[in-house]
Amino acid sequence: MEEQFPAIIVAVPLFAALLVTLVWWFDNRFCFPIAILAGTVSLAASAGLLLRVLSTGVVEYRMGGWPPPVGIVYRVDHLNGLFLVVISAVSLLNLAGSRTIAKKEFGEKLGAFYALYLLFITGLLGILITGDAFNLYVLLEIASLTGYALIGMGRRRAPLSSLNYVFMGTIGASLYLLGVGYLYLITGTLNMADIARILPAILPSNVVLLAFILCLSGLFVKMALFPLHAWLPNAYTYAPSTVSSLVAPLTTKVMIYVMFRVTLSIFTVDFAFNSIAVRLPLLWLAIVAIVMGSLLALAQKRLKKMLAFIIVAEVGYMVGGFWLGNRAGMNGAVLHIINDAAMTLCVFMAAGAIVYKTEDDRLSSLQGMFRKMPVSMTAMVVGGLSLIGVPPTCGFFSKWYLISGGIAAGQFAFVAALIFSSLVNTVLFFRFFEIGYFEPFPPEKTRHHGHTGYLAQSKEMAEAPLDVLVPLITAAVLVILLGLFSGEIVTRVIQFAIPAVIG
Amino acid sequence: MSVDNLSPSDVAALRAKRPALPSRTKKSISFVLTFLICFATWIVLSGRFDLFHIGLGVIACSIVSSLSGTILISRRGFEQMPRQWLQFILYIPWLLYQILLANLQVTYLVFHPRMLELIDPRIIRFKSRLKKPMSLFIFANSITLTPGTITVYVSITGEYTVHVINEQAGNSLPGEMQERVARLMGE
Amino acid sequence: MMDSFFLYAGIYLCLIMLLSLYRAVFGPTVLDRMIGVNAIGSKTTALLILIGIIYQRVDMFVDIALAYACLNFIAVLAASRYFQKIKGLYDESH
Amino acid sequence: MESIGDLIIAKYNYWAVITLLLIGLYAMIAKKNLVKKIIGMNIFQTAIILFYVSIGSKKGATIPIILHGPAGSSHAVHAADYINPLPHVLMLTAIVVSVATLGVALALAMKIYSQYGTLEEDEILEKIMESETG
Amino acid sequence: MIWPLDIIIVSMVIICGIAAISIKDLLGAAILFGAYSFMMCLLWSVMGAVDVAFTEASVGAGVSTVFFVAAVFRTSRRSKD
Amino acid sequence: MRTLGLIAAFCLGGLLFFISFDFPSWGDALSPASRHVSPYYIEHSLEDTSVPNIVTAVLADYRGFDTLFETAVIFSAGLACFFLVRVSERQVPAARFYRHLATGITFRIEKGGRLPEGTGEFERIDSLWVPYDVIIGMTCRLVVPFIQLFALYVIAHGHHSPGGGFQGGVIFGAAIILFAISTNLRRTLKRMSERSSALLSSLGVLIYAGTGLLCLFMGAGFLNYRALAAILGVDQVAARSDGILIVESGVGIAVAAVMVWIYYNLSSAGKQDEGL
Amino acid sequence: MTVSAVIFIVLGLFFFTGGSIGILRFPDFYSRLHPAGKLDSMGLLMTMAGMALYTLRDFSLPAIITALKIMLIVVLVFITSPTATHAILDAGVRAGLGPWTAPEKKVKE
Repeated sequence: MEEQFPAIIVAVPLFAALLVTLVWWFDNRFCFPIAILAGTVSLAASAGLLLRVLSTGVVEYRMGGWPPPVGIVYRVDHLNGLFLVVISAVSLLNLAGSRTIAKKEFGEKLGAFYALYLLFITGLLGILITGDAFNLYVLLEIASLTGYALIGMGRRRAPLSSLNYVFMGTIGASLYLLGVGYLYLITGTLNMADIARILPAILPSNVVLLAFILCLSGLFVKMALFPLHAWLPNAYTYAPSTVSSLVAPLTTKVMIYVMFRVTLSIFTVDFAFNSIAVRLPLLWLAIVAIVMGSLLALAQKRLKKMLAFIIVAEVGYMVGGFWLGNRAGMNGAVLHIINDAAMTLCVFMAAGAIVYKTEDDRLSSLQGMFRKMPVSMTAMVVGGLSLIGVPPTCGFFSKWYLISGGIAAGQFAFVAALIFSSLVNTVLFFRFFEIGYFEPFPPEKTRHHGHTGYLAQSKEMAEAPLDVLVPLITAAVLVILLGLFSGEIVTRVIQFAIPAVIG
Repeated sequence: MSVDNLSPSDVAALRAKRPALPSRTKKSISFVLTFLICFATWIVLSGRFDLFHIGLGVIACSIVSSLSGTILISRRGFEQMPRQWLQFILYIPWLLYQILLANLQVTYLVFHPRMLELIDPRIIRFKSRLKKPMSLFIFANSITLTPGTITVYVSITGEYTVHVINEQAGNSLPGEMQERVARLMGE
Repeated sequence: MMDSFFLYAGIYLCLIMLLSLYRAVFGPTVLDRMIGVNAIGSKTTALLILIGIIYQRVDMFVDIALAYACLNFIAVLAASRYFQKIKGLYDESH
Repeated sequence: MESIGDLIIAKYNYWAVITLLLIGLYAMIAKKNLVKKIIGMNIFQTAIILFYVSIGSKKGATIPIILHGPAGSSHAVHAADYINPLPHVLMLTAIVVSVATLGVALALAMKIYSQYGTLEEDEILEKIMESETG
Repeated sequence: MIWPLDIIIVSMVIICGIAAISIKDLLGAAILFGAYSFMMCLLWSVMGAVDVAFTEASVGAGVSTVFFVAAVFRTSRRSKD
Repeated sequence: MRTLGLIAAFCLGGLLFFISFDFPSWGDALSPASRHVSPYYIEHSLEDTSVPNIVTAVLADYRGFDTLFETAVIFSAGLACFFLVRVSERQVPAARFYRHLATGITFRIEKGGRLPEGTGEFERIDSLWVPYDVIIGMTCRLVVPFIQLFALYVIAHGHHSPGGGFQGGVIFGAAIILFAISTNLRRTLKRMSERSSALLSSLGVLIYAGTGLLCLFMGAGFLNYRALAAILGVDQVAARSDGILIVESGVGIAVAAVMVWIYYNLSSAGKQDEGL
Repeated sequence: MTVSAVIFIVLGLFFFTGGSIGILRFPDFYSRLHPAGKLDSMGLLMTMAGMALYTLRDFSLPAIITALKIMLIVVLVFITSPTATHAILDAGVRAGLGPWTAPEKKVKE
């Protein structure tokens, strides 16, 4: 059975999604257990796969039994083995916490929600695991399509933002597809390893350069790097809370992984870092993204929108760390993907819990929130500290790697941008903590524009239900644990994930 | 338009024409007939006569007949069918001849340099004596295919609204064609 | 010889399609566009078979043409249904 | 020495791809109506499909369906006789994806219409501004 | 591939595409988009991609135009550009 | 912003244009694309799978995994449309129109009034009612079964001629949509309810994924149809051919059901009582 | 047989030409439907018959089946084309488009 793990990781959530759709028309109650079961199986299979990769090296799985250039092949190495575990764990955690909130948000369409959720996970896990450039596109589309639907169910501006996301997402995916087409034109194959084998022989070639540009710009649209980020903030802000805590930690991270994969495994390190002069421009793009993301986050008045702009800045961290082109920077980028997934999950889940109770996410309406929802706010504090980069949390360690990488590469602008962004995050979160902890309760009836829910007026403790809180606490603990064990992760796994060429 | 609404007596007449056969028999007869028609079509489409493909054909035809057997054949009077089909085959050559005439006339109009003087489009209305929906349908489509006339609307009671390209094209309606259609459908 | 005949027939058919396309693109009302597109559809059916003959694989192309003949009028029916439900033409002049 | 005519014949398909790409992008960026944007998105996707199919075409080859049935498989099949089937397969998938995206985009447009009563982007933004300030 | 046919059809595809996005009536745009996919179908059969042509024929003629018309029916026909 | 986007788009176009001179020319039989992998498909598909249509062989077998997700994409589109636009039935309907069958009198029943459903004397009519059109109705009655048969033919003969599950499924769906256009949505819903279209769409993908999982449990890899030989009692090449047929029929079912489902939701704006 | 095929196809192309020019020349959309509805289906019949004959030049079972399929297309078109014509015309009437009438005085002026 162990040989079949790569197939099981993807096939089980897909199968469960179909099963949920079948069962849901007869009974609503089975959806959640099936989804949890599928998530658990998939997590277990990814963990097993990672262990296997750690002991034996790269695992290859042939779909339909056809050898690589002819058929589709799944290829798991240290990089995506690690990400598989992280992504499936994050999605499972969020799934576990979604039960009550989803029931409130989707009501009768609960089954459809879980089916779309599982399909989304299927798509992301497939993107991580596949070794075929076109298969990646199909899986990308399945993840995006379900993402559009999930985001579009939110309130107010959600449909419009989702439609904008559809347009931008389609442009991004199509540009990626066009890039793959250029590669196919020049090499005649779609298998990533095969392309990487053929490419050095035909370099230098304008077609390859253009393919590189197209693929990367498509992925930049998808990952919302700064000038192309327009779709992200609104989409994440207005999405339902269970959805934003699913989409926000995962989509951009997976896209950054795809950038890693495309650059390292298709275009080869030598081409991307040495032959063409894209390293520095992309680094500067990342720096601009960090600065602008932070500045824009500063201007926001809503909690979720602020978090969304922080994500825009974080994308800059990872892209910049990658294009530093040295080992420390790349370590930091990979580690930051994992850490960022964990801490964005933490803050968005906490925000979801808060919004679930107060139905308002204006920063100004969070007065006295620490006394009303102590657990959620504590989790929020942990996540916030991690986003700032305070030592025991995981955010500190990846930032440390990134900064040391920046210093080693002599890119002090990048270092400065990182520090600036950390400062801005400090300001943001301490403003938030101040509102939540120190500001007195609003006197009744004087809050302007305020939502007059029953909770807003009472001073009682009103925490979110237990099945929301337990995953939330787990996520917060995970943020700290990842920080404590980050050295382990780097030396055991990430070291091997980065090609030896990079010094 | 006035033809939109049916008068009560028309509806009563329509209701009186409910099928005489019990519905189950009707269903099975239409299943079998649809199956036969479908299977003949399948053989033309498929062009493969090994057992596997014939088997597939049987499955496909059963699916189609069970899904939409009642769509294709839902009128009463199965016993008239063979005669009608024979009549229909006899009707086709005449129709083709009319179509050819129509085309020559329209082509003449199209290429005529002073075409605008020759045409005088107008909409005419008349009531036909045909009753069955099938004969109404055949008559309407025949009108469309024959010289200078296009059916605009047919009400279920047999009132035709026809667009004619010039006056003499409208003069021939309902005329011979209606008789032929009536003979064809046994009315 | 026959090949070039069919090729020229195909080109001629394409040119005729261009005429219908004029009506489809510049037709003053939507209905004129529908006429144009409908006419293009029937020519497409013929052209598909012609291409099949040029490739000398008619048996493969005939299925596409058949699908075309079946489905060509669905769009027209849907559009006319639109007019039956919502009466009135939209004035395109502004 | 290639003449310009030969060059055009050899490359015009790729130029058509570029034209269609630009038409699609133009519609998606410059048009304000959401349905127009959706049409532009579809044109954009078809342009890429056209690109792939152009890669696959081969001079003097026939369509990728082997001429003789399974019984006559004794005679060898030459790769040069048949058009490259792989881009066709990929593009079938891409067409399916574009239909799926079309469906979802239209559903979203419909939801937006029921919310704001218009499909023009600037009018929608105006309404949003009104509702947020007032 | 038959390039003389191909070049005419390609130009018609481009004409259809431009027309489909520049018509002010959304129903007309939907119908012209149908014509656009007719042309695409032809183009693909000219290039020998029969399966793609078949798919485009069934999708373009059968389904996507109907979806457009249905969506326009449920929303509005008005378009400012 | 808009002009900036346009400038970027045209820069992209120019770049693409200039790079196109480096391409191998159109239809070149010696371009890399047609020399590396594709000859394998052309030369071996017949002996590997006994399917003459190479596209079908590659689609459903060599790259069957892509096709599984293509079907999943379609399925999720159907689900997404449902998720986005479907309005709950429990909402009290606005004014409805009924016609008394015997007299032809049309009633308008206001919101909250008692609805004469189930008496058999009344027929619900659309608020934008159009009279029964004999010509369109008869044509559709004649043509719909034929189109359905043709769709099944396309699915079944995907091995030998162009076509296959997706095309056949779309045509089948179009036939049902045609029926809905020619009559009305409620009559179509009686023949194929929303629930059955949802169930069928997920069942179709389930057939595909289930075949894959069956192969996995039989000991071969995911979607390796060779494992089906033991179940079907045929040799391995024929098992691949049969596996392709099974998978294609799954795709056909899924696609047809999803197309109908999307049409239901789009044409009725999610209310599923009055359509186009 | 080839000669008759060629004659049929040429005739069909002639009708198609007539249809297209008619669509361009006629004054209003009601009268445009006359060439569109009739000449196109006739042109299709002719070309299809020609091509079916051409397919039949090597007389074998697959060729007969193919020719039958081609004629099946014609049958389908002869059912659906008048319906489509009628549907468009009906749409026009419901949309309230007035039919064009001959402006006899204007022509004389």
